Amino acid sequence: MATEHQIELMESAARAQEAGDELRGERMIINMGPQHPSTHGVLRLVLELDGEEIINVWPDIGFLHRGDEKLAENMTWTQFIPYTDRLDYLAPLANNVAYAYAVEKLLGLEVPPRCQYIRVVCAELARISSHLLGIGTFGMDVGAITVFLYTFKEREKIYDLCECLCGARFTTSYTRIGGLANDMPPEFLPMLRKFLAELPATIAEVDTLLTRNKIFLDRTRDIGVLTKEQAVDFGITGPILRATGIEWDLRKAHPYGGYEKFDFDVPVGSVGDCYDRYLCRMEEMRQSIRIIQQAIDNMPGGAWNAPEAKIVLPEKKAVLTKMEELIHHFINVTEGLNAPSGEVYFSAENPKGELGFYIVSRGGGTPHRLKIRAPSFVNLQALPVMAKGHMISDLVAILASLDFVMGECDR
Amino acid sequence: MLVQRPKLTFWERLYLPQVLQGLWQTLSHIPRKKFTRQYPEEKPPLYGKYRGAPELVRDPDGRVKCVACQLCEFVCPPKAIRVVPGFRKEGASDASVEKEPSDFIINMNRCIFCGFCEEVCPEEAIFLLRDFSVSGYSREEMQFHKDKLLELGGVREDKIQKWKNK
Amino acid sequence: MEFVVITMAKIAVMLGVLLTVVAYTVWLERKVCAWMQDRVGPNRVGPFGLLQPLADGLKMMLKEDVLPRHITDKALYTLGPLMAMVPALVTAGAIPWGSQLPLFGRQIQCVVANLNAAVLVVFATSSFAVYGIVLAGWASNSKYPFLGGVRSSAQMISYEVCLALSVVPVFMQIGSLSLCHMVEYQTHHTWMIFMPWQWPSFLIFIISAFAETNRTPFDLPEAEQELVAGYNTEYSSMKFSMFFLGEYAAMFVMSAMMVTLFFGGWSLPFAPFNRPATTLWIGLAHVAIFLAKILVFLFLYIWIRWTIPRVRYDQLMALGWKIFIPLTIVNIVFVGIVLALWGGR
Amino acid sequence: MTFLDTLFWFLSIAMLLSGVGVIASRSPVTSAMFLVMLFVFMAGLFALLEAFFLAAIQVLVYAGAVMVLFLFVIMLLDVRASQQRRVKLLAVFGGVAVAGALAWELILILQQPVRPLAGSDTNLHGGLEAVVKPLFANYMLPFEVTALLLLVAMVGVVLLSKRDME
Repeated sequence: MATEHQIELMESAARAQEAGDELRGERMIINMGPQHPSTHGVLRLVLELDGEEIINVWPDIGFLHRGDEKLAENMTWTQFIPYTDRLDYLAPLANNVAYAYAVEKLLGLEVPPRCQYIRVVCAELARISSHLLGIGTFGMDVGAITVFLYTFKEREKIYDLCECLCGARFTTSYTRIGGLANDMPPEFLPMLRKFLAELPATIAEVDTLLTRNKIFLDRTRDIGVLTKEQAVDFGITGPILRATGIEWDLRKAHPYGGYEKFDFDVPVGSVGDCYDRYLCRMEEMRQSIRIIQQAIDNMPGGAWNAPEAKIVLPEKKAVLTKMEELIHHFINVTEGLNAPSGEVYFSAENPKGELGFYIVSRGGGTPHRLKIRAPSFVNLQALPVMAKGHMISDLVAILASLDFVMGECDR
Repeated sequence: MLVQRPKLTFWERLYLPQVLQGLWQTLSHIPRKKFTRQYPEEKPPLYGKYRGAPELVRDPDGRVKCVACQLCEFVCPPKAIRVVPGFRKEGASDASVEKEPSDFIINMNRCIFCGFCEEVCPEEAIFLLRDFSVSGYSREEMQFHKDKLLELGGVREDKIQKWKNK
Repeated sequence: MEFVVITMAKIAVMLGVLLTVVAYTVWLERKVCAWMQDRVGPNRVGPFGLLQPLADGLKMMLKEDVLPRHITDKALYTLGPLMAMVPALVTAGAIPWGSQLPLFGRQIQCVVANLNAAVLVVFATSSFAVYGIVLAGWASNSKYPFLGGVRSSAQMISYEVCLALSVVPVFMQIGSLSLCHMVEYQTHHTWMIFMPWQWPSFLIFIISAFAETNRTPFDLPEAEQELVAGYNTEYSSMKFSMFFLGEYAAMFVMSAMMVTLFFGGWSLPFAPFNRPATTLWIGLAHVAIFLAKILVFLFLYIWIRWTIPRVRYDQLMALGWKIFIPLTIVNIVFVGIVLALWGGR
Repeated sequence: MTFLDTLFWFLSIAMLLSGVGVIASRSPVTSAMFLVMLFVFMAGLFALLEAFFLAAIQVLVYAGAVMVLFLFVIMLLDVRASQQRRVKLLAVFGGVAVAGALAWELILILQQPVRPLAGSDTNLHGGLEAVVKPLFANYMLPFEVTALLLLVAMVGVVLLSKRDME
């Protein structure tokens, strides 16, 4: 990622080169974003064009920087949860889950199975929601606007589910350290079953409109190819990595949160172009349906919070009536849970890739340092390599297939 | 599991069959039931325990439940709440509670509706109720003071009645 | 003098009808796309949002006309939208809207200018629309509009050739360039679309027409995901709406050409709709039939737009030059052979 | 003066003014646009002569295709450089000489009595057949030779422009 100064340097270098050999035609430096319909947020790209062909791309990031990592140092572990909503704001539930597991790893805490299963449902719902948006905007960026509306219709139902589960559609803040904010409400499971029954129809609709459509294939096949080696070198994760043919899914590779109990496949591509990324996302949605189905069929009963009075807030009824719980409650909120000192790294397979939290704790209620490894940030690095030599129209397709979120990239 | 890249048949390579299928797909949507909601006339259904605007409640006796412990002020991640503690009136029926907020301000511009205040309140005095269209013309108007919050919150049933017998 | 008065009246009526239809095409576009996407579409202004075009027009007129400071050539900047809109309106004058209207004891032809080279006039006039886009792109003095303008001029020049060549077989069969003769021929024989050897011509014509009017899947000049809004990025207020009107008017004219060339114009293949009108009511019915047929094509335009993705610029040019132009020439030879063997005339 | 006369004078004067515009305007784009206007007015004159075919072709080929390509090239060039052109003495003399020769030629022609056209018996209305018949019947060979020549030129241009790519 280039700084302002570097971009200026590169611009002037390009101008000098341009003046050097006039016969090769004029190069054009064009700004794409931060306000552009297909940079999906506030990403600025400085493009060097020869006609419509892209000679160079310099992504300029940071327009959505809010200092989340610094903010974390000034609040308790629990208070940071709403901030994780705003990382990958297209899959807030998955971020909540990843953060909770990260802190629990620091604490050495195991959550009860019901909590694990609900968290699996959350993470997979978030995955479906994020991929629906990714595919919808992909369709829109190559010109098929109706696809976008069809997938958004389905996302709306996911938002209803989120609302039912945790009380908010977008900023869920659902998990707590050692558990969840609340148990599943009784009307949630029927709603979820209905949604799972309806979703394949929409996926099939998108299939009809895009998968075998020659125009779509022309726009995406062999566009923005990333080889296995390049992907590994850049540290790319998620569907983009898997589209290159590397079967690397943290849910399988380092199972966490009970994923080892579920039966699902990891889709991988063969070429690593935009089309493979699209296919991988489509298949991942189908696999997520399978996972959620298994989770709700085998949903364990019992507690949904770890029985740790010093970590999890006591039940409200007890707080209102018993002295000891009231004291715990106050200490827990004001001082935060007492974490041991140490360093842990936990990463989860988020819709966009590996979302990691590197926590440095010096004990006490707040993190000493919290580093977020955001998949969008890492994945976006590969853009210049992928875009070189393609046309502007291809760049749009590549951007859409990267499916990044600036909230997470800039943090 | 390798995702299959389709091999297009001769006809599919001529663009037409998929375009025709797509056309049929979109056409079949025309008579379908519309998904959108005509908002101001048609209110959205709110599922589950919806987290709307945070508001203060009274118990069935009309007593302000908040005891100004300031736990919500402490926990609020965006620091939207400010509690000005005060004392209850001498000799009043709820005088045993001792404290109450002399003012309670929620800056609705900052509130992120996370629900932490409700979660930590040891008195069940603040709730995120179902108001989702909080709006105003000025920043001042968006500072909700105690009276407004109490008015919005109304009366809430209290099964435990913690202070009844103290 | 009488000729001038009648022609003026015809022009006034034609423009009135044309602009109304164009305005409601915008409404139709919004409504149909909404239905296809499980939405409702405009429904606030008037019943079913029917007054929406009026509201839009009013809004456009009241909007501030922003003139960005980097625009140096204001005359050309203003000329752009005019050049985009006017040709489409002029073209409509060469197309027979109906047979004739017996009015005030006269037989009034339902065509503003009955030219014997009408088809060429249509192509010649509509080829002017490209100037609008090129000038807009250039005079905006800004990079995205410029790319849009360059794309569009290349696209329109390419597809004009296909468009003109693809209808040659139709004239070979009829032996006239007059659109009125076209319709007459089709009322006597059968519609061109029912003659299988004309199907390739029709297919190429309709696809080229999509490209010529810059509609999806060929809406590259204004591809909003790539070039923001292409050539009209810097435009606002009435100037912007002129581009809008121009696009829809061009759609209308192309639909009218398809109807006239291949679908029998104002006629239906049974009496009393297959011969020039004798009473006023039948004359008006002919106009209505013509407009109804056009509506079908406008619907097709909209329908396709909201279904399929957009092709890439180089793919579009390759399609035009490497596939369609050779195909049209082969098609001309093919139809020539068919007509020579079986005697089309 | 009849209606047609008025139209003739209007078109002629407008055409001449456009011609002046072509050489007088600073910006090449404006020049090109004046040239387009000139073509349109010229087509109008053809139409007055009831040569609709010629008029349509004039617009279609010159205004619709050739000038668009011109404009295309001008747009891609650096306009500022050509705006700062200076008047060269040689060019002025050459121009004046050519203009004088043209005027002299015109005067000579106009002094001749008006002769009927070669094929004046054919119906000139629309002029389509009048243009096409001689072209494909009497002058078939020159016509085809011209076509071949153009093709050769086109291939040559493609070859030349492709050369740097190797």
